[in-house]
Amino acid sequence: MAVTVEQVKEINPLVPIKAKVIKIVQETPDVKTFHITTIDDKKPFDPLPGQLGMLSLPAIGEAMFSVTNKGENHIEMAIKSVGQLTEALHEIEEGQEVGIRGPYGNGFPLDYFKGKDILFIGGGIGLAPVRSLIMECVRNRENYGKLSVVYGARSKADLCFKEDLFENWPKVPNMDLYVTIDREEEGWDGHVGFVPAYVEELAFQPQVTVLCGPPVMIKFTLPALQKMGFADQDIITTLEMRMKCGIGKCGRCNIGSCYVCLDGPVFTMEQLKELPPEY
Amino acid sequence: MMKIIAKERLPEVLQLLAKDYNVLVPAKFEGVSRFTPYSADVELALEENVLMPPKDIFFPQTEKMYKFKAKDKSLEIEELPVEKEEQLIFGIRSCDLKSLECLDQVFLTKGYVDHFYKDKRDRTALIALSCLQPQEACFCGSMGVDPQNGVGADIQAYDLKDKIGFKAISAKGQEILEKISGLLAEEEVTIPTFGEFNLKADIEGVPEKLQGMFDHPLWADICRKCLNCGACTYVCPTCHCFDIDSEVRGEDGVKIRCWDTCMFGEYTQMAGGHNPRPTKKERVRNRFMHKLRYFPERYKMLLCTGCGRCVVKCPVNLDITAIIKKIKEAE
Amino acid sequence: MKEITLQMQELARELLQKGEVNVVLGWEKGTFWYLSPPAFVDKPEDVERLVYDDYCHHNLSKYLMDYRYQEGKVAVFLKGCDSRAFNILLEDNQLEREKYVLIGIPCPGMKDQEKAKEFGVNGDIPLAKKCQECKYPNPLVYDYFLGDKKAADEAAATKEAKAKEYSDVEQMEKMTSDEKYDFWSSQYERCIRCYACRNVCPACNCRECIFDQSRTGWIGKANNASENQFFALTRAMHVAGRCIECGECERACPMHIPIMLLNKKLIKDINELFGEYDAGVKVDGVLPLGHFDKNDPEEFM
Amino acid sequence: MSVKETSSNWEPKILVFACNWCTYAGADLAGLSRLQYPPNIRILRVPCSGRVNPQFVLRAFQRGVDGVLVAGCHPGDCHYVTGNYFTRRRFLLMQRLLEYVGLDPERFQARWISGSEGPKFQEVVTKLTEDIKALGPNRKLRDAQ
Repeated sequence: MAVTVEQVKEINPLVPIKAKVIKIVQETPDVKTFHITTIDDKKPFDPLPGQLGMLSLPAIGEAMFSVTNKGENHIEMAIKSVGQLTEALHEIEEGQEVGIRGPYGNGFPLDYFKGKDILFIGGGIGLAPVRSLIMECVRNRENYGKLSVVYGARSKADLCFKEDLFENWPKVPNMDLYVTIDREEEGWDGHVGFVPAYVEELAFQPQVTVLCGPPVMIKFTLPALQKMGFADQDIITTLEMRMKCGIGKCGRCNIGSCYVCLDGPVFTMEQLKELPPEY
Repeated sequence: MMKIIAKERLPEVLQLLAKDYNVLVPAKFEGVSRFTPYSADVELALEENVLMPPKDIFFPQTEKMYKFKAKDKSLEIEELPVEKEEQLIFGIRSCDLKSLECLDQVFLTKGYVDHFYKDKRDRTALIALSCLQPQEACFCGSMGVDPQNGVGADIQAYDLKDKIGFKAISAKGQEILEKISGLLAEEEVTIPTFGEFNLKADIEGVPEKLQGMFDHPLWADICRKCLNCGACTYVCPTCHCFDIDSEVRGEDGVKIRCWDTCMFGEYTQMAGGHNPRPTKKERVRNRFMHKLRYFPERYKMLLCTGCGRCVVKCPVNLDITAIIKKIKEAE
Repeated sequence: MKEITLQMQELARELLQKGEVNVVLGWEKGTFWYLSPPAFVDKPEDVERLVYDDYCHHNLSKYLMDYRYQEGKVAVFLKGCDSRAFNILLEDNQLEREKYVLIGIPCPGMKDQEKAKEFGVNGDIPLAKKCQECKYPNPLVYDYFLGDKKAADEAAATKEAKAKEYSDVEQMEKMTSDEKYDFWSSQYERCIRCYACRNVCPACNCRECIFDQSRTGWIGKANNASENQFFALTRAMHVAGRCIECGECERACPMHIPIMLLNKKLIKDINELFGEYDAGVKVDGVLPLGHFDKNDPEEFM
Repeated sequence: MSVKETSSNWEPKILVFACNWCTYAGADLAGLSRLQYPPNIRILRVPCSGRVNPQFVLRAFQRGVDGVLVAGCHPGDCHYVTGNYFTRRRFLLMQRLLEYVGLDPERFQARWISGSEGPKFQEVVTKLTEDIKALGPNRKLRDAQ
């Protein structure tokens, strides 16, 4: 039995449980996906799409990552090497024991998506949180309308989740994939260009959209979406802040009176407009 | 009628309570007063509130959370034994009781209970002490605190100049009072009138007004003298931000949590280098916004009790009452 | 000092009106009568906030680092110790001299704020300890000088001729090593590591302090006497030879830790070992620990 | 480094910061010449005695070392021409500061030991070890763990 959200709240929420990394997938030169189970091969917790988990190598540190997918008995986290802990994580091998606690945050509002067409927009590692929702939609295909994914990275090598992009998802019914890279390169016959421009070029009908990527991508994609008539409550994104406790106590991940770890990380554009622009 | 004892006989009461509790009393050492375990040679400092707020009794500056052992691929995580000792704070003031209300909101509500805090809170009894007169930086009256009647104590003690009066508030307080009743006389008393506050702050409408002041030029002005040190937040009874860090020696390690402060740049610095609050303007703004707007929005109360510690201890006199005034006057 | 206050306001108004500077750094009255915190005046009509009285302790030179990358000039009032701080910042290549309009003012010594609080407004309040020991009350670098230069020079000459005051350090040196250790441990046990001492210090001007680089692991976040003393001793060594004795660290410390008692020990030893030296008096690129003499005392043979 | 000791079997731990060009070679020579010196010495090779920061020394004491020796080339012989002159100033000062905060002065030493001074290396570290053995374990500046 996986630990449910309610059970997690009863145990000391700041103490991680022991878990182990059972599989490591090299996604790009600096992104790896880690498959994590408990010591007795169970799912450490059962996250909603978009929820977060606090992963630690206790001697080095602890950091919050979005859960990119869950399986029957494991969860997955795609992690880019950017700092001390993530560099150390990239050094570990399968079988490594780690600390984990969670799930944290609100996750995507699944009910809101039911029966609707959804446009997913991701840039670089920004596809990681979005993927958890895409996988949910793929698993329960009948609950959702048409799925469109626009995803871009700097180069072909930098595209995350290549297996999904080029093998798994193309087979999913009523799902369109638009993959782009920033610059022309040998062996690439797909689209070339930045995500915001590609989105504009594809001229989507207004629908629910989930976007996540580097700030510069968000900055230029938002006006494009608004021009196409997307409503603020239909533009959904996930935010990133430095976090320590994950349970809305330690203070640092606030945006105004919201704590990203607890009230986020998923926000609609409508909600973000109410918050101070400090993220 | 009130149970009373002559002030000079107060140690007898504390002595008796010390049999059942770890009694913490206000005491001063080298110019710094704080709650200190009671013993016969501790000199009580009852004239004014302690400099170091009682928050560290519930939320220590450094606290061990759990132990771990990491060797090659293996990891062991071990929770630490919980202390069982009952403790009792004598002499907590109304403003600091108010701060515990704020901390309770943070650590005990919104879906998660902080076990470390709750454990200590549950085994600590509180004897509040009324204030005789305001210190020069006190402004608790402006923050809705009654300096002579605290909220949330088990017993309210009254400073009657030469005597101390006791009134039980909670059932636990009643129990404690019975333990010491042999030392107390019963007497009709009048509670001395409390003097005028030297410092005031008109908080009326400030949280609402701040909703529209995120981009106000005021922040760029008031932040200029701030040194971005942590003095204000560390002496604040309500500031509760913390960091989690490990202490590692070889294979063994301890996870600790320790006070942190929104005044330090590193506080919000992300691994990739981005910092949402990169300069002192954003940090100063966040501190005051948190106290006066964000916290009221989230928990329906101010995150300032008017204790005046930051006014006294800020090395550059960045005075929250002056800032409240500036907010009120801002266009 | 009233006279100087008026001159300060006058000059500040003139500099702002002519657009020679964007902002003037001075002091203004604070919450209590014994506080005169830093003031930043950017409009001519605001100059009347500026004061010069017995409580203008704050060393304004450190704030100039905030203006390093901003357009335009900044005017700043400097007492003797503030000017030494400015020189140290020049020495450390933190500031460009031309960017700042320095307005020197003679300093009669600032009064002890703690004593002021204790004795009240009518009390006989002594000068702060660092001011009693001060040898350079007059600014050593300035573009303008306010007040009576001749009188100020005479007053300064007698102070400068005085022997340095180390009785507190000497007393400490006489203790046994266990006594010393107990003394310092008990002082640093109460350090809360708010870093006010560092942030206020003009000699602490590193772009990024090692104590802020948590990933290098030099200092843990845990607060205990050992880590606190590690911080204190590292900082003391780091400012050795550059401490200009403004005493701001000690004044800023909310926990009453006698930080200057460490700094003065180093100043005393530098003077004894490497010859007479007062930091920030001259800008000549010769800092005691950034420099050597082949004939330095030799104790390591 | 965790140092656990009981009073009966206690042996001091002594850290030697040895400059690569002189003292390290001197220690090497002592070894090659089969000059015995106490096993309490841990040598940490540094490019120059001038590389040794005050915080290196403090950290050593924090983590349980009982004595520290900084050793480099004789004045005038520095591989980097002047590094050890800076060392000399820095540690003359630091030695006094450590004494001032209560550390026993014998516990922190600096010495000039050249590459040809194997016997001197032996003599210095032997004497240092004896001095520190006489003083007993250092508890000052130690962190709790």
